[in-house]
Amino acid sequence: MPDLTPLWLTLRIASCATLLAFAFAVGFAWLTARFTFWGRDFLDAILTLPLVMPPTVLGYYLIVVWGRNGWLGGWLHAHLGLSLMFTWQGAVLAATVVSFPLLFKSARAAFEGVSTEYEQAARILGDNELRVFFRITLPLAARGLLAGTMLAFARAMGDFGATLMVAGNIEGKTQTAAMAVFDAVAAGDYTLANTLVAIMSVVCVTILVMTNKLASRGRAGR
Amino acid sequence: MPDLTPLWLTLRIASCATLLAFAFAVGFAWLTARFTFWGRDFLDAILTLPLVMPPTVLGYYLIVVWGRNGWLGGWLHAHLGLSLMFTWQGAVLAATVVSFPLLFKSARAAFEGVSTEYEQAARILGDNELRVFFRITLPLAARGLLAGTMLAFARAMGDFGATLMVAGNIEGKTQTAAMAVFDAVAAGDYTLANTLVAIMSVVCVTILVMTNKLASRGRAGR
Amino acid sequence: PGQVGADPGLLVSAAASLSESFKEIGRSFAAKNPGVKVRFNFAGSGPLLQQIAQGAPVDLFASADQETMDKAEKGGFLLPGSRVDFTRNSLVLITPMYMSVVKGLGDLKLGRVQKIAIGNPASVPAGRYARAALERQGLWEPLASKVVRGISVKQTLEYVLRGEVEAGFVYATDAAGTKDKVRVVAEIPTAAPIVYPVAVVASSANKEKARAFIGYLRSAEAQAILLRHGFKAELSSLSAQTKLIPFGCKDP
Amino acid sequence: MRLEVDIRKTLQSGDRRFELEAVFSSQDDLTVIFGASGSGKSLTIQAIAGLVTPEQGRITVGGETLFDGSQGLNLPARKRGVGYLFQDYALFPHLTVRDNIGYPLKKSWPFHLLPDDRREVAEIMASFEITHLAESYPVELSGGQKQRVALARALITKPSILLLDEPFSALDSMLRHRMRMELLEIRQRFAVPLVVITHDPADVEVFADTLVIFANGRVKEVSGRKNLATPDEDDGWRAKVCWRAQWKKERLAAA
Amino acid sequence: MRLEVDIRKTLQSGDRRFELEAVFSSQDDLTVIFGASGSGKSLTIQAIAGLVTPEQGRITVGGETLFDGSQGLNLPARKRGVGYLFQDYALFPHLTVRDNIGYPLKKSWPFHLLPDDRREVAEIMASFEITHLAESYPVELSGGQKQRVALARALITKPSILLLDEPFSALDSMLRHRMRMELLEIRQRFAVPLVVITHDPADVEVFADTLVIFANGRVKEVSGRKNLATPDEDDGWRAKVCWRAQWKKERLAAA
Ligand SMILES: Nc1ncnc2c1ncn2[C@@H]1O[C@H](COP(=O)(O)OP(=O)(O)OP(=O)(O)O)[C@@H](O)[C@H]1O
Ligand SMILES: Nc1ncnc2c1ncn2[C@@H]1O[C@H](COP(=O)(O)OP(=O)(O)OP(=O)(O)O)[C@@H](O)[C@H]1O
Ligand SMILES: [Mg+2]
Ligand SMILES: [Mg+2]
Repeated sequence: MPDLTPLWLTLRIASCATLLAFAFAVGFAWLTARFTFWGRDFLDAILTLPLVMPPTVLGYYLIVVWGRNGWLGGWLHAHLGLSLMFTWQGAVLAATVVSFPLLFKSARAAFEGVSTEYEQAARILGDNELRVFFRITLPLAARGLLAGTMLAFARAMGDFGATLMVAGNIEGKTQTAAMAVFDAVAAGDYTLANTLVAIMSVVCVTILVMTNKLASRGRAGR
Repeated sequence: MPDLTPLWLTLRIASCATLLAFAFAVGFAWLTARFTFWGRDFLDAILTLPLVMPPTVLGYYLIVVWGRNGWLGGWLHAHLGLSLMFTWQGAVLAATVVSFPLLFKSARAAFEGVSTEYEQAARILGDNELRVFFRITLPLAARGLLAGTMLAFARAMGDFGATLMVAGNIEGKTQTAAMAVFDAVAAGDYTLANTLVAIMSVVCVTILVMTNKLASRGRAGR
Repeated sequence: PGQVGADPGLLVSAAASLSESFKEIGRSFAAKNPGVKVRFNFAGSGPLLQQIAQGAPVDLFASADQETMDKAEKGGFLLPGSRVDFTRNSLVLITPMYMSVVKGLGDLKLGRVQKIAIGNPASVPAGRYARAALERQGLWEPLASKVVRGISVKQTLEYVLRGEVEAGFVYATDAAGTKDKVRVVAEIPTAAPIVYPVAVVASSANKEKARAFIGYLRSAEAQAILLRHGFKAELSSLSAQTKLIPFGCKDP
Repeated sequence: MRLEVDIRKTLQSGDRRFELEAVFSSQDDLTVIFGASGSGKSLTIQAIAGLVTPEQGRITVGGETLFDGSQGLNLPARKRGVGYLFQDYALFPHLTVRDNIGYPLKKSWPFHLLPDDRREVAEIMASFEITHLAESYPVELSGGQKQRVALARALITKPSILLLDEPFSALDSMLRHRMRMELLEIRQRFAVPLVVITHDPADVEVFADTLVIFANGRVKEVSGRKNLATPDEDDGWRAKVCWRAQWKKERLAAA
Repeated sequence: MRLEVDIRKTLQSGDRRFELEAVFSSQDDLTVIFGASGSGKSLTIQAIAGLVTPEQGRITVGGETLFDGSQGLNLPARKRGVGYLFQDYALFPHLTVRDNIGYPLKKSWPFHLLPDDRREVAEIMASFEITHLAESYPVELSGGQKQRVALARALITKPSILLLDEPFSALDSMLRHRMRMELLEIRQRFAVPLVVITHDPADVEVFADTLVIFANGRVKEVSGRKNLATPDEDDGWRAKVCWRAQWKKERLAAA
């Protein structure tokens, strides 16, 4: 039985990243789905871009921005004495960036699929935009959002290139399961690699199946 | 101006991969969205798994299966004299596998969002299942499918790890834009890397914006 | 169609650290042998070996360490007798240009040194050498908590370049490429010299041309190019093999 | 035309349970199904159309058995050759009015309608007074407009039987009247028998050769035209049909 | 209660163009809007509710201006305090009947209704005879059941004015009758003025203190109760209301 620390770490990082990505993605998706403004399609495309970059390259740009001497990271370091580099928070940042586009795109499609008639009915029944969003739009878009969230979570779990660049590969601290697998493959230790992949797959399949089950119970009546 | 061959190659590979992934993903998504069978959630989870693996590890498994000495690749080589290793077709295979889960998940959510009433109306009007699918389900799911396709295309364009393993990194032949960028960063040639990333971004943004435009024109009336 | 095996040219799988110098050598080789097209496939030594093991249509394999080549030989992927060493590298300790804390191996213990970048010893040869060197000095244990392990030497270099770590272990060739941003503090002696081997792949369809390329690699011309990129000449084997008559190659 | 229905089906939603047991037959070309809200009228004609599969029983239309639980026979909806007008229209939201109506005619893959079919679509649009809506999408139609489009779409296939779920409820009274006449005419022209679900006594008067009254998932009464003609105030259905007179009485009493 | 509407709006769909120019006012608590399909009735009350923004004009309900194009005033729908019954119900598909009806009462974040509100929901469900449907989802309801749920939901907020878009079309005649009485009662109990779109002359008879007749996006006629009382056969609206008599005549002629 191999060391399972990387797995716990992965789950923690992926969960945090998915949560963060969810918040941002839902916000932007709502904005682009419900309002027509100049440059909307452009914004949409920009927000999808992280998907196009090879993760390592994305990691490189993340360092340029968030590194100790980066634009934002430099400021953080100088004024707050903080650095995201080589911390698990850094890993969360990287995983958030790589999984964000998946959630954003799914959420936008899901929001666009919600009939505006229901929203109008809710408005007449006294809801402000915020309440309409949380009580009508969000639940009616739940199926698409859930699919997007699962994609994002899986992607965050599997991320390797970007996380590695930002958080390093520090055993017990930032070494995620994906890195452990990569190391094993790179070192030619296929037994270890296969074991790790098997464990990861089982964990993932369990999570995915459970989410599906929960979701289909929630929508049983519909 | 850097050499643009990798970019054309990337576009060609990503297009083929997206097409392939589309066909498979739509098929599986329809199956899982419209039928309830034993192990459905499990199948869904398994099909999402490629997303969780670090691409290089995925690439390793791909060559174990599809390499000239692999389970399937060996058979192909022995009986048809074909090998996918180090060909652009191999790159297509790798990109298909990494982008498949994105399309699959989006397509499933989109299909589940289509009201069965429309399908029933079409059946009464004389359509068999195939026609119902192509004339009703598919067009009504178009928004979600489009989002998924764009995700898959972007992912296929940006793939690096899996493609590298299967297709190699052969200049002018299988070296995609992502690899060129990676090589540039690795070689410390940041000017080249930035230029390549800028070009890739412009190309991607153009493609994404154009798709969005086309799609919103198609649904103008609705 | 689309198969590399049908291509009359040569396909060389080479370690990523060789990419700049090999591209140059490839061009000059092509200039001397108009009929022969050389293509390169650069990646880490590990993935390259896996590709060969799975039947990639490669003619030549140049690795950055002996272990990987040993594995290839044991697996029977190499043409027996074709393996030769062609160049050397060395391990150096580098630090960002503007940092002056680290002046030698001993300074790594200082409190002001928070992070040290090393290639992952499990998979990166440079990391293995660095670890061995540190262990010999009894520094590995005390420094373990400061170590950030990179996926490759290039990443180790990247961390130093960006000033995220106070020091890192890379090859002299890596440091040579970024002279203006990093400073070489010390050359780290390794137990065995870092020697790059090259060999013809057993399944190659162009064994003669492959041999010719190996021959060219060891010619004075190619060695000069390697030298310019920070490598060191592998003189011992050079003298022994020059009599080999390369196919299609004009006598130097 | 003989329509025979003898089906059973149980629906469950949470604690609530609905049991449908619809047994009736009709020899006539105009059958009206009448009954309170939620009594199982829609479910019954959905079963005839093949949208709902009964647990057991038999459905026969014009001698052809569409469903037979005991023989495991269950013709798919597309082969039943019935027309169906949905209670909430079910117009395809991604198609224009013209394409909605032409939908069942597009049998071969070429994406455009044949000239003959185009003409047919144009004719039926004209007869339903919706020609000016041809290029509109369903979301841009008023309630009545939607329903007329749905009617046109259901009729264009020349079905062997036409099932209508409250076909006139969203039409204004003038149009409702004209549409009734239209339907009667179409019935004659294409010889298509009609089964109409309605709440409107006026529909009963016009259409009912056979009147089937539903209550709580069961057929309470089946009466033929001749019964309808007798002005016997004791008849159960009569009490319902004459709600208007009744209401007037109540109103007077309240005043 | 004074309702004043004076609005203009143009809708475009492809080549088709619809111009709405609705100008009318009503002093009465019961206003009926009557008119052919597609004449702009729904659009007009949507404008009153704030779902559609007119290009210009003014809407005043009970002295409060809800919309004034010239002053740039446009109260959002949630602040207009109107009740609205959608033509196709718009029940929230993800909520049970109980939660649909209780929806507007859940003002604070705690996710459960207060006991008082629960009682209110139970009461209104009882009065609409839908208590047994409390835990069902909209998709499991029959057409008439859906509409009653929608009515209950619209009424529970005690709106200052209740707009109803063809409220009775999917109800069976007995229920339709009871519902009319119910509405009249509710109107009295909560003193809520009603604006009803209808095709049914019976509704006109019951509800219309003021009758507004639409044709082609314009108001053709506004008549008060006294006009309604006169049995003048020349009145435009009378001709429409009496479609039934007329139809009978035609039928006799055809026979
Ligand atoms: N999917 C379902 N699950 C559970 N119950 C259902 C479902 N569909 C319909 N029902 C119930 O079955 C009963 C009959 O429904 P049906 O639609 O046939 O009524 P109806 O006679 O057409 O009424 P209406 O005139 O109001 O349309 C209703 O009580 C309804 O709530
Ligand atoms: N979004 C839209 N775009 C274009 N035209 C529209 C749109 N919505 C409605 N219309 C048109 O406006 C006209 C008036 O519609 P409205 O819904 O007000 O009719 P109505 O009087 O309620 O008719 P009905 O009794 O059939 O419901 C119709 O011709 C309709 O086609
Ligand atoms: Mg019904
Ligand atoms: Mg209307």
